[in-house]
Amino acid sequence: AEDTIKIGVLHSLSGTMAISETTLKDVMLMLVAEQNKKGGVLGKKLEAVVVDPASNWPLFAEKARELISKDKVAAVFGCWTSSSRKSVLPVFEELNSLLFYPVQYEGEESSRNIIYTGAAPNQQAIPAVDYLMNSEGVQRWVLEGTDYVYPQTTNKILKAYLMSKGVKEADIMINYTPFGFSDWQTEVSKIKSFGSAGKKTAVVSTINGDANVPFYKELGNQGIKAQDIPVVAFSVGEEELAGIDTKPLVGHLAAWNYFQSVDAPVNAEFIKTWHAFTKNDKRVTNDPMEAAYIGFNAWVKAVEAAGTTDTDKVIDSIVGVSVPNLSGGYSTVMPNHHITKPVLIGEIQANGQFDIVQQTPQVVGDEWSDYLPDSKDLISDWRKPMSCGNFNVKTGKCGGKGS
Amino acid sequence: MITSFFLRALEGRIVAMVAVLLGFAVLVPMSNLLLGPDNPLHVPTYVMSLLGKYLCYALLALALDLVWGYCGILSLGHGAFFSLGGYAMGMYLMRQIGSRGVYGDPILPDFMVFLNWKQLPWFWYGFDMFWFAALMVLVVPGLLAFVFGWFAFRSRVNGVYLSIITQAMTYALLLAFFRNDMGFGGNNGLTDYKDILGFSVQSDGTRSVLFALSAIMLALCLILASAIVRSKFGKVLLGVRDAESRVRFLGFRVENIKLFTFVVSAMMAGIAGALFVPQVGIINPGEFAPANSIEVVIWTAVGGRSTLIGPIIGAVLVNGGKTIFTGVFPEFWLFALGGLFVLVTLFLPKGIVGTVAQALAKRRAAQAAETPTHLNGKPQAAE
Amino acid sequence: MYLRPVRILAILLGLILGFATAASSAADDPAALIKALGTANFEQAEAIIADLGKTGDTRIVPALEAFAAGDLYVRKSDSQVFIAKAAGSGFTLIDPVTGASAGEAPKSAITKIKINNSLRRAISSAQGGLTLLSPDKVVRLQAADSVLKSPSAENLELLEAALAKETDRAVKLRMEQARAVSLLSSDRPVDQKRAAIATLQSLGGRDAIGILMTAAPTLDPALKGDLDAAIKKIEGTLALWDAAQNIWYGLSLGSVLLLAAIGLSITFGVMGIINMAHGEMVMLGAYSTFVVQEIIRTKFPGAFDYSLAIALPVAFVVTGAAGLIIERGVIRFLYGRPLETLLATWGVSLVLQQLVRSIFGPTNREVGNPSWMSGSFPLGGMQVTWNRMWIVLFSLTIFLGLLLLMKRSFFGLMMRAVTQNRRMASSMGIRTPWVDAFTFALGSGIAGIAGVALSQIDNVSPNLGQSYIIDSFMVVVFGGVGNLWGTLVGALTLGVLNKFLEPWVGAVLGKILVLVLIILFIQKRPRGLFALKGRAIEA
Amino acid sequence: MIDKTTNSLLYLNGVSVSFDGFKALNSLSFTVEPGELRAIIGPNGAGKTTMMDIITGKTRPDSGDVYFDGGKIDLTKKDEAEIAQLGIGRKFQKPTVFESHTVWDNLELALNRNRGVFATLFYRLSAEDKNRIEEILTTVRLTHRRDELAANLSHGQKQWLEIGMLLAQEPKLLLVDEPVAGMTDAETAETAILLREIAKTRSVVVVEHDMGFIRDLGVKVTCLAEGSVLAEGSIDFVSSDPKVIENYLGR
Amino acid sequence: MLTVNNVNLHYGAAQALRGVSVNAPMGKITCVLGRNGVGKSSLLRAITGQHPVSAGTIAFEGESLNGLAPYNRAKLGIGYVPQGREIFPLLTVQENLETGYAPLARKDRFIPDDIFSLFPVLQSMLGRRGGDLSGGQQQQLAIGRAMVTRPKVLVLDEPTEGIQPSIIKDIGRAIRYLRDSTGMAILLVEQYLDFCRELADHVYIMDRGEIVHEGGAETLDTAEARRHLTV
Ligand SMILES: Nc1ncnc2c1ncn2[C@@H]1O[C@H](COP(=O)(O)OP(=O)(O)OP(=O)(O)O)[C@@H](O)[C@H]1O
Ligand SMILES: Nc1ncnc2c1ncn2[C@@H]1O[C@H](COP(=O)(O)OP(=O)(O)OP(=O)(O)O)[C@@H](O)[C@H]1O
Ligand SMILES: NC(N)=O
Ligand SMILES: [Mg+2]
Ligand SMILES: [Mg+2]
Repeated sequence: AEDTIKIGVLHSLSGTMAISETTLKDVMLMLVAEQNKKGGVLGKKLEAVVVDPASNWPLFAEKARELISKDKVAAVFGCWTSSSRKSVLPVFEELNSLLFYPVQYEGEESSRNIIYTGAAPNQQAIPAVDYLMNSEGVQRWVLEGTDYVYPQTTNKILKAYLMSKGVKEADIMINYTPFGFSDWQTEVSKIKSFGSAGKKTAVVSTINGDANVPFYKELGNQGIKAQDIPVVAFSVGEEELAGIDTKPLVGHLAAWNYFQSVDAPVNAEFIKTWHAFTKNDKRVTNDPMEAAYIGFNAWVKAVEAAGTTDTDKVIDSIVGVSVPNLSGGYSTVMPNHHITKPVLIGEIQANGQFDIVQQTPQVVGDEWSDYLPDSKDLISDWRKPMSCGNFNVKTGKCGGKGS
Repeated sequence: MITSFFLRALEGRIVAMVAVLLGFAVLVPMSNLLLGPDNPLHVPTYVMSLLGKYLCYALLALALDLVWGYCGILSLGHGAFFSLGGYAMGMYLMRQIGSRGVYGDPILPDFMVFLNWKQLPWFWYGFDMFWFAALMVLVVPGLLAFVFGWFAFRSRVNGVYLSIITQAMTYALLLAFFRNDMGFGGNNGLTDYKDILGFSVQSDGTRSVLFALSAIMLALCLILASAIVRSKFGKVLLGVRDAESRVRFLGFRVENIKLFTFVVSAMMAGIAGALFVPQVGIINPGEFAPANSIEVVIWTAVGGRSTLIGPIIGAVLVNGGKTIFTGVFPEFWLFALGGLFVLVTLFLPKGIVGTVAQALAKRRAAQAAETPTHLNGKPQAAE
Repeated sequence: MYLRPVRILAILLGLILGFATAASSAADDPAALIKALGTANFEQAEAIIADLGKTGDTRIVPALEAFAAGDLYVRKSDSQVFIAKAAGSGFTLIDPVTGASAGEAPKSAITKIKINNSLRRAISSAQGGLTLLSPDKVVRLQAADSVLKSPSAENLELLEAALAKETDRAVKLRMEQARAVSLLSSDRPVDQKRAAIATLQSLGGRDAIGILMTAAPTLDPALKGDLDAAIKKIEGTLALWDAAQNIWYGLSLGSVLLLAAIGLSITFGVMGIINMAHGEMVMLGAYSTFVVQEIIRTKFPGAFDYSLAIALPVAFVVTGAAGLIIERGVIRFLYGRPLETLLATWGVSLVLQQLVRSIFGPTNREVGNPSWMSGSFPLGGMQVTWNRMWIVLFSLTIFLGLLLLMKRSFFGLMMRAVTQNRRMASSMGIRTPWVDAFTFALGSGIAGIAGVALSQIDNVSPNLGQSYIIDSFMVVVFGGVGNLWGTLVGALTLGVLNKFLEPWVGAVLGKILVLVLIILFIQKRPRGLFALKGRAIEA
Repeated sequence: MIDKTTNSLLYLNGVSVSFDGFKALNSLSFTVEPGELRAIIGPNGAGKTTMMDIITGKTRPDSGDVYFDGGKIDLTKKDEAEIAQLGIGRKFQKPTVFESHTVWDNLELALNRNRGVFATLFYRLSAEDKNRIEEILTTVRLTHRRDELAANLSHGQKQWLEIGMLLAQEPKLLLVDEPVAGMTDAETAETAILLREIAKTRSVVVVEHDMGFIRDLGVKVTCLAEGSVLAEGSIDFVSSDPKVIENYLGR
Repeated sequence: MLTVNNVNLHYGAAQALRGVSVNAPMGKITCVLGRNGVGKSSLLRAITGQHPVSAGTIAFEGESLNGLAPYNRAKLGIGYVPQGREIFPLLTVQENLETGYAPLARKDRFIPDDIFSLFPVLQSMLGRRGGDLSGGQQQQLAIGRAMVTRPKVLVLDEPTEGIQPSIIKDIGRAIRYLRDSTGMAILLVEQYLDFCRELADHVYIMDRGEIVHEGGAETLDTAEARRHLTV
């Protein structure tokens, strides 16, 4: 009807990614319900249009098109993997709509039609490595990842970063395993022997999804304790831990921009609402949920500022919008369509939660990594008059699109 | 000789289907381009690209039916040929981006730039030319099918053993293409295309042409498949399916027969993939997933194996169902789809087309039976 | 020996210095030190722990343990530090030094003292020093272990004192090794260090190499040769054990493949049903385990170690029943049309996945490992994890059981007869519907108990089945359809092959290579490893 | 050795084959001359079918020579299709026809025409071929069921159809394994006439247990037992051989 | 006695039996003859329950068999030797014989010695896979297998097909022996006239799905019988 504003929810509810994405669909429904309790947006009620792209990348593109063209949604909240985002990106640009992407990713992208509320590598990976280097005196590094673009890129950045800090090439080992890998015996014993070179060793894990559970089980069983070789992970949050007995894992780390254990009133409130909404006080919260929360609120605020849901106007008004995040501060949408957030390092606890051992001040998401040779000169600024996603500061030219 | 070969293809059902397809090829783009959005007959662009996608899947299913329905080769790896065709087209589209990529490199695609590749790998050469890419759409899947089939058919790998090694093939390719080091963009694949032969891939005009091309290609491949099936060669194929060793003892080289069919089918799948990619805008290793290939088998079975038009109908119906179900009841659609598959097997054992054909045949038989027949006397209606 | 007084002096000096640095308390007063923990940051806390260790006061061991376990809290009102244990909605407080009860406090009144990995290391080192003389043999062994892991010259005296009193051989050996470790970083004479290197060489293993490498930079150049020789020696033995380890890994991966495939070797191998829902049967087995454990957790927490023993029959019955329903409801209409079973079971698998997703949610559910499934034990120079060990034994047991059933029992004979010629079997008086149903149920049930085992090493999620289905078919086909031995040998071969390729070319390429090798192998043996031979097949 | 083969159409010498240690053929030697009709008898399990498997390339011998066409062609080096194209046709003991094809199509497929991929793709049924098929249909008495699927034929009818397919193949040598099994006496007699007719233009080897039929054929008979030749000669000669009576005919 | 009364049988729309009535009394050998495709095997399929009848009744000792599954008929004592043998190809000879245990009580689960004395070749090949046997060996196995179930009615579909003469004689002796020693009813479908003539107590001739002749074995030589058997 005319008196509602539709928004699209584009998360896989079946297939391999359902395990992660379904929760985000629930969060979106909750946020919409909450917003409607507050009277909606621009005096109209919000209506969430949920579809299931079924972990299938072409289907993501198809569903995005359907949401925008057929359902005429004002904005879409969705995607998890970078492949799905890459698949829908041209659709959003072609049909000039807006996507809020809530998951940490490898960076190297900035689209006028996407707001990236998850972490860029500098908002997660680099601070985590800093922590290990400074607080734990780590000198030797295992970069263990699933063989796909996010880990490969992140590890490329990390390797450059570590070497810039004086770590020798021989003290870095990079391993990749396939998706859904489940037999970690060899890899873990490889880590063990790499770690017995007399230098403090740590593992930086970009292992994706389901492969983490068997990985941590194997670590526990082979007796690798956090005190000996700590593992810091970028894809393991409260939801992933809910499937593991974490007692043998106490002390292993994760770097995120949010943990459920964050001690802030706004977080307590959020968790309460979440439990009430899901009617289950055991449901955990996690970082992508916070990113979805930030993205949604930023959109609401930008729409109210623009006074319309028109994409162009919202894109103009959203830069600079600042909304509370769940760690007690504010996150601001930057001109590069990434946001500011603090980086939190947490240690796994026996109860499956994280204990925050370090928190940085707000970090601006850096879409073009300073540690990759071809990106270091690029910046992105979607404000007029530059309005460019890949401006080369050396040549002073907008790299290709935008204009 | 050639004409008679093709003329033979044009039997009732096939003609009807070809006519429908050609009608679609003309009418859908026309209504999209010429009728205003408010016209009730207007086909919106997204519906057109959706239909275009279905047609590509239909072509893939048709290709599978040729080897499975008529030659008894249950390929669980046809997605591989589809994907390779798609990648060949994707590589062309990537090279068309030129310096409009985010890093502005005139030669290297973006994913190579940020992974710090210094020069284009050799296998990317030539893909800046359309004719070359178009050739590769046929050659790459065809060659893979040829090499694979050459060994497998010569070694007389049969039945499930063949099925499983085709699955192993597509699975191995899946893993390989996931690797960034392969040089095909890793799991993100190839995407964000700009234009094809100078036309923007996103313009309605280009989409219309691509749609029409999909329909026409499908029609052509249907005629070709029908011509093959209805030739003596087609009868030999059925023989191979039902009693392979008998065919051998009649003096036919079973391995060549299979190889030819397999390669033709792989090329059709490649064409399907090539048409698919510019319409959906992405090709990535997910297309190699074994489950995708199994789904193709399912479409074929739902529509009716060994009927040629069955797979087309099956692919369109199942995918159409998916589109609708994933939008209308996103949380429960698997129940609907899974239930549909079970029901089809139980109640339409020969698939939709096969069952309808059977029912028609039965009615004809019943009419014929008005005059009582003797089994051991006059000819009987089939089954 | 003559050095001893000097060392004691040094320790005393250290204590005094510690006293001087500890800002607000006496350095030898454990209570004050512990109180200081309440307000210290990570670095300060580390220093305090070291001081606590030096007090030699064994009363503080419980406090250290509590700290490591995250049970040390500071009371907001007066900054007093307590060991706190959750009791009802609040906590009971215990004095960290005396162990006396100190009343209760609500959750809001106390704050947990944070701990990180560096602190944990400091604690275990301090703890080690303090408990070397414990009357409990196990504690002493642990103490020696932790000293061994965090060597420091300071522990040397303590170790030697403890060694002099030690009577237990195992503990003594460990203490000697610990002493050797600590000695390397001390300023003892060269020949003592040389002996220490020899001791460490006899310890062997990765850990020894690690210790020696750590010591290397500060070591007397004269000992360099000994050190390198020792490392080389250890590495030599390790190389041999590595090969053994690889075989073990291969067998254990193989046994997982076997477990996943063995049910399929019945439903597919024997019955000829292209059973795409096989993976979901495995998944149902895993979820049965989850449910059993949930019930045990809430109702009979003490019985957790028996949870798997209970889950096995439950999973068998649950998945067997599911199989029975599927067979009676769908598959029985499809005999003689094997390819259509693919379509129907694919549909069934979609429905089951979504059903589980709807009931249990899309995320992983936690299935715990009983204590006997956790950890590892050393076997010569390799480390064998218990869960893998049990899974290998379990899968072989199932295999043998099934083999006996198939080959030796009348039911097995009926099963084979029915699947080879259903019509004729019926005319021989075999109740074919009954045999079909129970054969499928058996295959499903076995998949279910495989799920119990796999829940111990993998995710319990709705996708569990999907991740095994391809491998399972690969194994059954590679081994030779319809041959149980083929499934066994196929699974183990693929497992070992995979694990030999993995260290060599990496996990991803390794997996690709295995697939390519399977394709090539099938060219050589088009009917799998253990091909059924004979006229009936070739015709 | 080879010289001995020069004029025989089929020449087997010292052929042995064993399965899992069981010797199915034991140094079997056997020749067929051009234009000869030869009957083979022998106890069940004597190796008659196995011998045909060897000749048609289905089974490889463990040792021994198999030559065709006057010793020109070594059959052990050829595969089934090549052997069939050389002109050796075979009817199986268990009738095997293409069940999902009509009777007519079964014959059309068997017709001796170029069997290459492209030749079959562009093949058109000529009037000559049509007549040939009609002719065969009449011969095997299946004209009235020409459009019926082969699956719907009775056992005996399938036997006839398979013989028809063999005729369509126009081979130089026909190997016929138990053609009259499941036929009535009258049909059996018909079949004997048919085979004799065929043998006028080509060589035929018939395996049968029906002694009446063998007698009707009236040709040289070879009796195999335990994988080698037990007796050879006219039917009367062979059937009076005590070893043959002992092993085969019974008292 | 096995009674088949006025039975019709259809394959889809095609009718293979039309009003067929046949009796097979206990202790007698009843023979059914007819050309190819006249419905002999179909009759046996109707009796064994492998194909449903569309009209008529089939009864054994007064008990109706209609609607019973084949395995229940086997339990009632109907033993079947099908055309084409239908050996379980991957089971050994021994196992093939043992499949006959299914309808038996536990104490009866052994292989009667008669079988091996009738078909000694089976004894020597107990360990070989059924599918590897030669055609004739398989035929013997099929008869032996049916005997394991201790049938009261033995239904044989062209048991002489592909069998060497001496064994045909053996089979003939076996059938007679079975009739005489156990008093079972034997229903024999044959095309081999001499064999029938020698064994049968009573014969039926079928043509085009119908019984066209009935009488003693001697009536086979009448012109009327001959007419139905010639081409
Ligand atoms: N693949 C095989 N494996 C094992 N044994 C085999 C195989 N093929 C044949 N045999 C054995 O070889 C022997 C010869 O079999 P063959 O079929 O050639 O006999 P035959 O003379 O044709 O008999 P029949 O007259 O009964 O058809 C038989 O004993 C048979 O069991
Ligand atoms: N499964 C079937 N489907 C359709 N028609 C069939 C089927 N089986 C047999 N028929 C037809 O039914 C008729 C009777 O067949 P049946 O097998 O009973 O003949 P028969 O007398 O046993 O012949 P034969 O002596 O050749 O074995 C034949 O015309 C045959 O073509
Ligand atoms: N963006 C990711 N984690 O793929
Ligand atoms: Mg034979
Ligand atoms: Mg018959």
